[in-house]
Amino acid sequence: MTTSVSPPETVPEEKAAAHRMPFWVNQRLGLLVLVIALSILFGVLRPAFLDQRLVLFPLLRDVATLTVVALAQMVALSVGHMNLAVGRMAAFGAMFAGLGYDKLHLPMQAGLLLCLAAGAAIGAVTGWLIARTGVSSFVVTLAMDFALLGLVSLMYSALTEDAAFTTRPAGIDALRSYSLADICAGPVCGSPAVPQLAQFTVLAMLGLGFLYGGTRIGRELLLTGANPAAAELSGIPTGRRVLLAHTLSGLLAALAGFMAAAGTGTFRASIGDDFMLPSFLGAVLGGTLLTGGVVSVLGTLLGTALVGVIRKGLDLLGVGLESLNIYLGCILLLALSADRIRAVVSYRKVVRST
Amino acid sequence: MSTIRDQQSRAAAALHRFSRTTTAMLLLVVVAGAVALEVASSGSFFEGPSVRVFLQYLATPILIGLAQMVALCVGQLNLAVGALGGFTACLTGVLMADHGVPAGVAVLVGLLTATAVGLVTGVVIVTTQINGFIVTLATMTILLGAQYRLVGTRTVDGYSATLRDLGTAAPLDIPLVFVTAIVAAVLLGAFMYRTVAGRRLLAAGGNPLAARLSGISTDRQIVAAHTLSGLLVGVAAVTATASLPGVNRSVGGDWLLPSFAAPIIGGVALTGGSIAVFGTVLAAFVTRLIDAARAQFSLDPSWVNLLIGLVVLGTVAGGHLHQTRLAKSTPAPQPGGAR
Amino acid sequence: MNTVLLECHDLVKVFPGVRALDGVGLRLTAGSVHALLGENGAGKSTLIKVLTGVHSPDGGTLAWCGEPVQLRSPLEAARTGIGVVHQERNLIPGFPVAENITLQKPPARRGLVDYAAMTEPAVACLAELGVDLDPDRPVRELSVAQQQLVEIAKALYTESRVLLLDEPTASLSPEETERLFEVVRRLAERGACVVFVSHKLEEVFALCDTVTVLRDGKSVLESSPLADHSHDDIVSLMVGRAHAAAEMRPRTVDRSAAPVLELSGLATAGGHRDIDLAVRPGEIVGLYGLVGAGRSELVKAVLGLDRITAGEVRVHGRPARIGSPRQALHEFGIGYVTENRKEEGVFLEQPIVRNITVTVWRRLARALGFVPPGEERAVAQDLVDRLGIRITGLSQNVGELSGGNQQKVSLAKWLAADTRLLVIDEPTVGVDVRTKRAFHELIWDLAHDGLPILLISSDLAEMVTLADRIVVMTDHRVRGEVDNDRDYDRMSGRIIRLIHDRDAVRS
Amino acid sequence: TYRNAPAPATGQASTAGRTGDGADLADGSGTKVALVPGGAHPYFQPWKTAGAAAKKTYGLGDVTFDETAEWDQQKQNNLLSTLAARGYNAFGVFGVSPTDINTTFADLKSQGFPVASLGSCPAGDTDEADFCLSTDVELAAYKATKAAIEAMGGKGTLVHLTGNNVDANTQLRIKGVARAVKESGGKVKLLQTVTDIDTDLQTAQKAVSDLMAAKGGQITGIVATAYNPAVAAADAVKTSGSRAKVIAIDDDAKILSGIRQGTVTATVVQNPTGQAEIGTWALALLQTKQCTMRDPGVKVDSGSFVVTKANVGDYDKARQEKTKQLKTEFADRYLSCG
Ligand SMILES: Nc1ncnc2c1ncn2[C@@H]1O[C@H](COP(=O)(O)OP(=O)(O)OP(=O)(O)O)[C@@H](O)[C@H]1O
Ligand SMILES: Nc1ncnc2c1ncn2[C@@H]1O[C@H](COP(=O)(O)OP(=O)(O)OP(=O)(O)O)[C@@H](O)[C@H]1O
Ligand SMILES: [Mg+2]
Ligand SMILES: [Mg+2]
Repeated sequence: MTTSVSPPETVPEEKAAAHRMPFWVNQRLGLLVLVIALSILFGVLRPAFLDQRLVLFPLLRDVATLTVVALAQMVALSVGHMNLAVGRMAAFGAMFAGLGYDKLHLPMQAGLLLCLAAGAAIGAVTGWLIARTGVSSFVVTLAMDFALLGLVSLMYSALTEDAAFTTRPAGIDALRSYSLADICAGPVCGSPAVPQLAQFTVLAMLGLGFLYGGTRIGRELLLTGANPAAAELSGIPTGRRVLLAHTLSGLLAALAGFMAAAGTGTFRASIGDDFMLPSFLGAVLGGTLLTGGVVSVLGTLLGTALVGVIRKGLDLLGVGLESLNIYLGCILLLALSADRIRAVVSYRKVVRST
Repeated sequence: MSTIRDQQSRAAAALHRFSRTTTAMLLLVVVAGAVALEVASSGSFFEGPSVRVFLQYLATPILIGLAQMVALCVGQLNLAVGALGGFTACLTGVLMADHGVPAGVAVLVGLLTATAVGLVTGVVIVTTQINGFIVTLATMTILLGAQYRLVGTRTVDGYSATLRDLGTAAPLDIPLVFVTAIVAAVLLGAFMYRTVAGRRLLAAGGNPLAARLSGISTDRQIVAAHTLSGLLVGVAAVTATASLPGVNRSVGGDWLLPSFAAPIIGGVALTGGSIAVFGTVLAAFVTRLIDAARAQFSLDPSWVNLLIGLVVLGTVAGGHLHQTRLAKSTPAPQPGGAR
Repeated sequence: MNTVLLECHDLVKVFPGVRALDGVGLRLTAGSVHALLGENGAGKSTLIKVLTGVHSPDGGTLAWCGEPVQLRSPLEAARTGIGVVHQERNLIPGFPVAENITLQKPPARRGLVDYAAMTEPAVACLAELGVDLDPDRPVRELSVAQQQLVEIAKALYTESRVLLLDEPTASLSPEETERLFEVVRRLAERGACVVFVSHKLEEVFALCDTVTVLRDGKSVLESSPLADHSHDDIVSLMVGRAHAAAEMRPRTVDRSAAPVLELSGLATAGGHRDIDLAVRPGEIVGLYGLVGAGRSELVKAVLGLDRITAGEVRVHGRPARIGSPRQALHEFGIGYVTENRKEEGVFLEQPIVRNITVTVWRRLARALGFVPPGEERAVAQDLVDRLGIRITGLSQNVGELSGGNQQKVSLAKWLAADTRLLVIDEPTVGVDVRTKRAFHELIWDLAHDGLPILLISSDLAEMVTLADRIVVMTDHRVRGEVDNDRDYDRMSGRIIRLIHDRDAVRS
Repeated sequence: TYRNAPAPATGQASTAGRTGDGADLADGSGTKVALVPGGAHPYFQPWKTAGAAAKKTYGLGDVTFDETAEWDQQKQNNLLSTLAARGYNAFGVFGVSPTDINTTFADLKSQGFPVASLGSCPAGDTDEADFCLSTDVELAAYKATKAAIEAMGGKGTLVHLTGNNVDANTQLRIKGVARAVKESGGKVKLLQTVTDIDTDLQTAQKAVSDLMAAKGGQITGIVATAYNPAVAAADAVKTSGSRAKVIAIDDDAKILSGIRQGTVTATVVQNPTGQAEIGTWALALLQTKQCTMRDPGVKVDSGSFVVTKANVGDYDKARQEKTKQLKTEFADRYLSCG
């Protein structure tokens, strides 16, 4: 899509951009500006947009979940792979949590751990297959998607009456509906707009940020994605990195599944049905390359938030279904074009100042 | 003196090479699957009506697979395949049913609209330099909205009986829609392998920079690929309109994944530069065989999904073992095959 | 004879953070072979890209046969009559050789590609270079040097009046190089102008008649007759100061020491037979051969990238089964600098710092695998300084570097690593004189400190400078071995004889 | 094309409005009712007109119909809170996920909004909404199967086509069909339940055609309890020349025309108009605090009717009757006003 002569579409790392180009060339900043500008626009058009409890809280809860989904995809993309089974891995993980609560009466944390373990395990199997066979991740994860789709439905049909685990462990309702306002340090309480569910997102982002920003493994993941042949020849165990990426992807998908289940109420088979497109959208909007080697944790959050804000704004404006999607697509394109122009202009500016 | 031997050995080498391609494997799967179904259905699978039904529903997966393949071959993705198809089908249907446009004109308008949408998508990608993934995702969203706006929740069915008849006609039990798809595949294959324009598309996909340096405008190729992709989606939509009991907003809803699955299983790389027309067609056959098996054995869809998944995963793992054994007699794979 | 074909004045091209061209003038006259010289990153490739419409200049003027022109795209440049071989190979991997050669103007009738008509001119162009390649073979199956030859054939096919060759000989051996020179001379006689970029000054003096020297994006010498300048003149013009080669420390090899790497009776799936080879501590063993002799493939087989069908590999005396380059590195301490830097050597879309430190993260890592960015950058900066890599910052993407600087990055990675045996494949492809010297010193010093080195190079001069012994390969077999006495002419004679004696025997 | 005529419905509503004592809405101008279906579907279309009519009849502040939930529980939850932020203060909701919707209802209730579960009841025994006014899904499927068996002459082989397998409502439908088949005492065999083919028309058509090609000879009856399969089945039976009887669901124009043409033997229609009309009215009464639920969480059947060629012209009368009756029931039995 880009050739070497056009300005680079993504900047590999915040530091990288800062070093060579001024901070305002940064793509992430562009996204942040877009998110804020659109929020202000909607806030002006509909002051209710800034209603913390009724608008921002659910918005952020949604963004929190979808960000984790997009992070799961981002991890797979970092090694140049895809995970088409994100949604189903989420369902798979959530199923184990539900099973744990329903049949084993586990406490919430134990169920969560079970869920994560299941997700990581299924991710590991996927990664192992891809690494060992060298078959395109697209094909393997697609097959995995089908297998899990069948397996999850069969398990729910066999184990439950209503195709859902309805037992809710203590504490999960708090996760769903509590916000920072319920956490007080003395007289100072947090904002009612920030859901407690977001703690998982923050944790995931911090973990991945550290992994990709600070550690050897993270760098090796990126190089594996950037050029697998060169990575192998540089002594990077590419097979193991691929395995790790898919394991992490499965784990994050399962976490997202848990969050979605906690957010809506029960653990059911349809969790994750609509995860695939948002997972790519959030990651790619955020600056993660589909071809691997470049990721952005913060960008993933911003990309997801951008879509969430546009949708929420349109909902608030009362746009009906006959126009909603048309506006959604157009606004997205316009917003990105605007950002693109900003990027090109700032690039020119840098060139001129050289 | 050595020419005949040469030719023989060359043919043998070519055969040997072919026997290890994806296409050969798919061919094997298709034949084996068909035979298995024939046995299971105690001989009715190859009977006229069965064959007709089997082929009737192959048209769409083949056409959308080809449409996606064209986008993939220049290194692009087309996420709007389903939405564009659904929109075009609804547009054609509404034009005929609600506005009394003659079938021929409506079909033409449908094809042109799909092509134009493809063209616009390509132009937007090239001019804004926004990732094609995101642009087609946006067009997908817009088209879904437009489709709903056109038909709402109703099913439009009051349209041309001639078109309907053509859609279900099957001389010699070969449905016309299937013939259409095959003709499209053949034409596309000829275009890609034989024409300068087709080779340009492939060159731009294989190495965009090299193509550019050789005077091939990659931008133009991207636009061309999306336009062609749009046209093929248009054909798919028209055949769908002709063979469906009516069109509603659900049409095209299930096209996205199959459109990727066919070419990729058929051997097309996501990175661009490769095509596999025959492979794509065969992959569509394979998926269709699964449908047929599902009906034949009264399988619960959950079991079908589970089995498909496990079989593919098993084949992948088994194929790996086979390859390691093969490797003992041939050069090793290049590093980085894990991509 | 002396018509000016292409002329430019005050060309400026700016990339973020660097003025790649900063006032360059050039005059190309018909019938001449024009040398374009400069250190790595001086702006030669950028100039060529501006002249062929790849980059649009940010300033300056261009004239074709006296008329001002604007070249907006490679296509326009080609139509104007400018042909080019870029420094980086740019072929369509899946297309056959013939189609790649004719890509710019494929023979076609009514929009249909005429494959039959494609083969003949392609084979003719290849034959002119003395290359015998199957025109139907996909180029992805060719070796680096063969691809380079296809690139040149591709440029010949366009029959341009100005032909720009950006380091065409970088990965060619003297034999192919001489063939290319004949072609170039023929073209010049026919009234074309050939621009020749190379870091091998001997070649330049053997071939060219006018010269332009770039330094830091400025032309410090413009279209001047080459005969007016001496070798040292040119070097100091390029470097910007007098250039004195330091003497290398004397080095002796203990021939009695046990070999670190020993191959005996090795045969591979790729076609090698009866390969015997030993590398001792502190020894530099050269592996020489013509293009396609199978040197790179041999090393790859030893490192587990191809199957060994017979014979034995011993590392430190013990039989070793190496499954992958990674295993080779981590278990046996063998580092491998690949010849194919674009595909296997560097990560183009990644920052320089990562490209260099990839092999040392393990060493730098602290608790939880944390790599302290400061130390990481320090390691990288140290190598950048030592090798004189021209960059705007450590976070710059390697893809934005000049070819020679990319090569330096690819080597730097292995210099940073702790290896017990280093295999170096074509280390100085595209590296300028000064840095080549630095490379040589580095390699020499490594060997001096006891590191065994297996050096593959098509640059005979380099072989003679560095190697202690030179093993000659043709056709996937070892033809013999020559002890290096550091006399270029004598060595070259003996090596060529080794290669051709066998040829004579065979035919 | 057929429409659930809004005009007579409103007429009825206003007359019926006077029946129950104290159940006349005093002032609904402060009440803003949101009717939220699970997503876009023909079944919900009458809600739009019925809601608009109710707004006029009762002089409500506003009644909106918002189908942007796209069959995703999380999106629907979001939509509901957005609607609350936009000032809507009473909600009639078709829950996307019957097992999750109670949570959503509880959330809304905790913010003081009256909530009605319309068109579908939460799975399980509890209902956190004020009331549930819905077709008894299992009963409707049972009725449809009964109609099919009758059309088949009491014996033969039956196929059930339906939607998403892992959905509580689908499970209920499967149960309903099974019950009716069981009651035939072995004379009717349920050959297969084909699930997950409601995603789109082509999938449904393909599945049905494949089924007809493989087993067409045996099948004598088809019960479709989802929209796309119903449309596809009617068409497939016609083109394949099978003698199977098709029983469909709902009264979308396409299906009604099938009944008139004879490709569809019967359809089981539900009462979405009644749901929206009564639901809105009751919600308004609750919102204005004029009434309370006597028995919070009560489940009320909004009725289902078998329509065949014989009564295709006037089945709506029966339905309006039922709506009227529902209103009295609410006023007399479920609401406590005054
Ligand atoms: N696309 C690009 N983006 C940014 N900087 C670039 C780009 N291309 C070249 N440069 C910079 O321009 C300068 C000149 O590079 P150029 O490739 O012309 O050097 P060169 O003379 O060909 O060197 P070499 O002998 O190593 O090939 C270098 O500093 C390089 O980093
Ligand atoms: N990936 C490949 N597939 C098929 N054949 C290959 C491949 N790589 C190399 N070859 C062939 O193997 C032969 C030896 O190549 P190799 O790279 O080892 O040569 P070399 O001696 O290193 O010379 P040079 O690298 O200078 O061409 C060449 O004839 C080449 O065509
Ligand atoms: Mg250069
Ligand atoms: Mg080599």
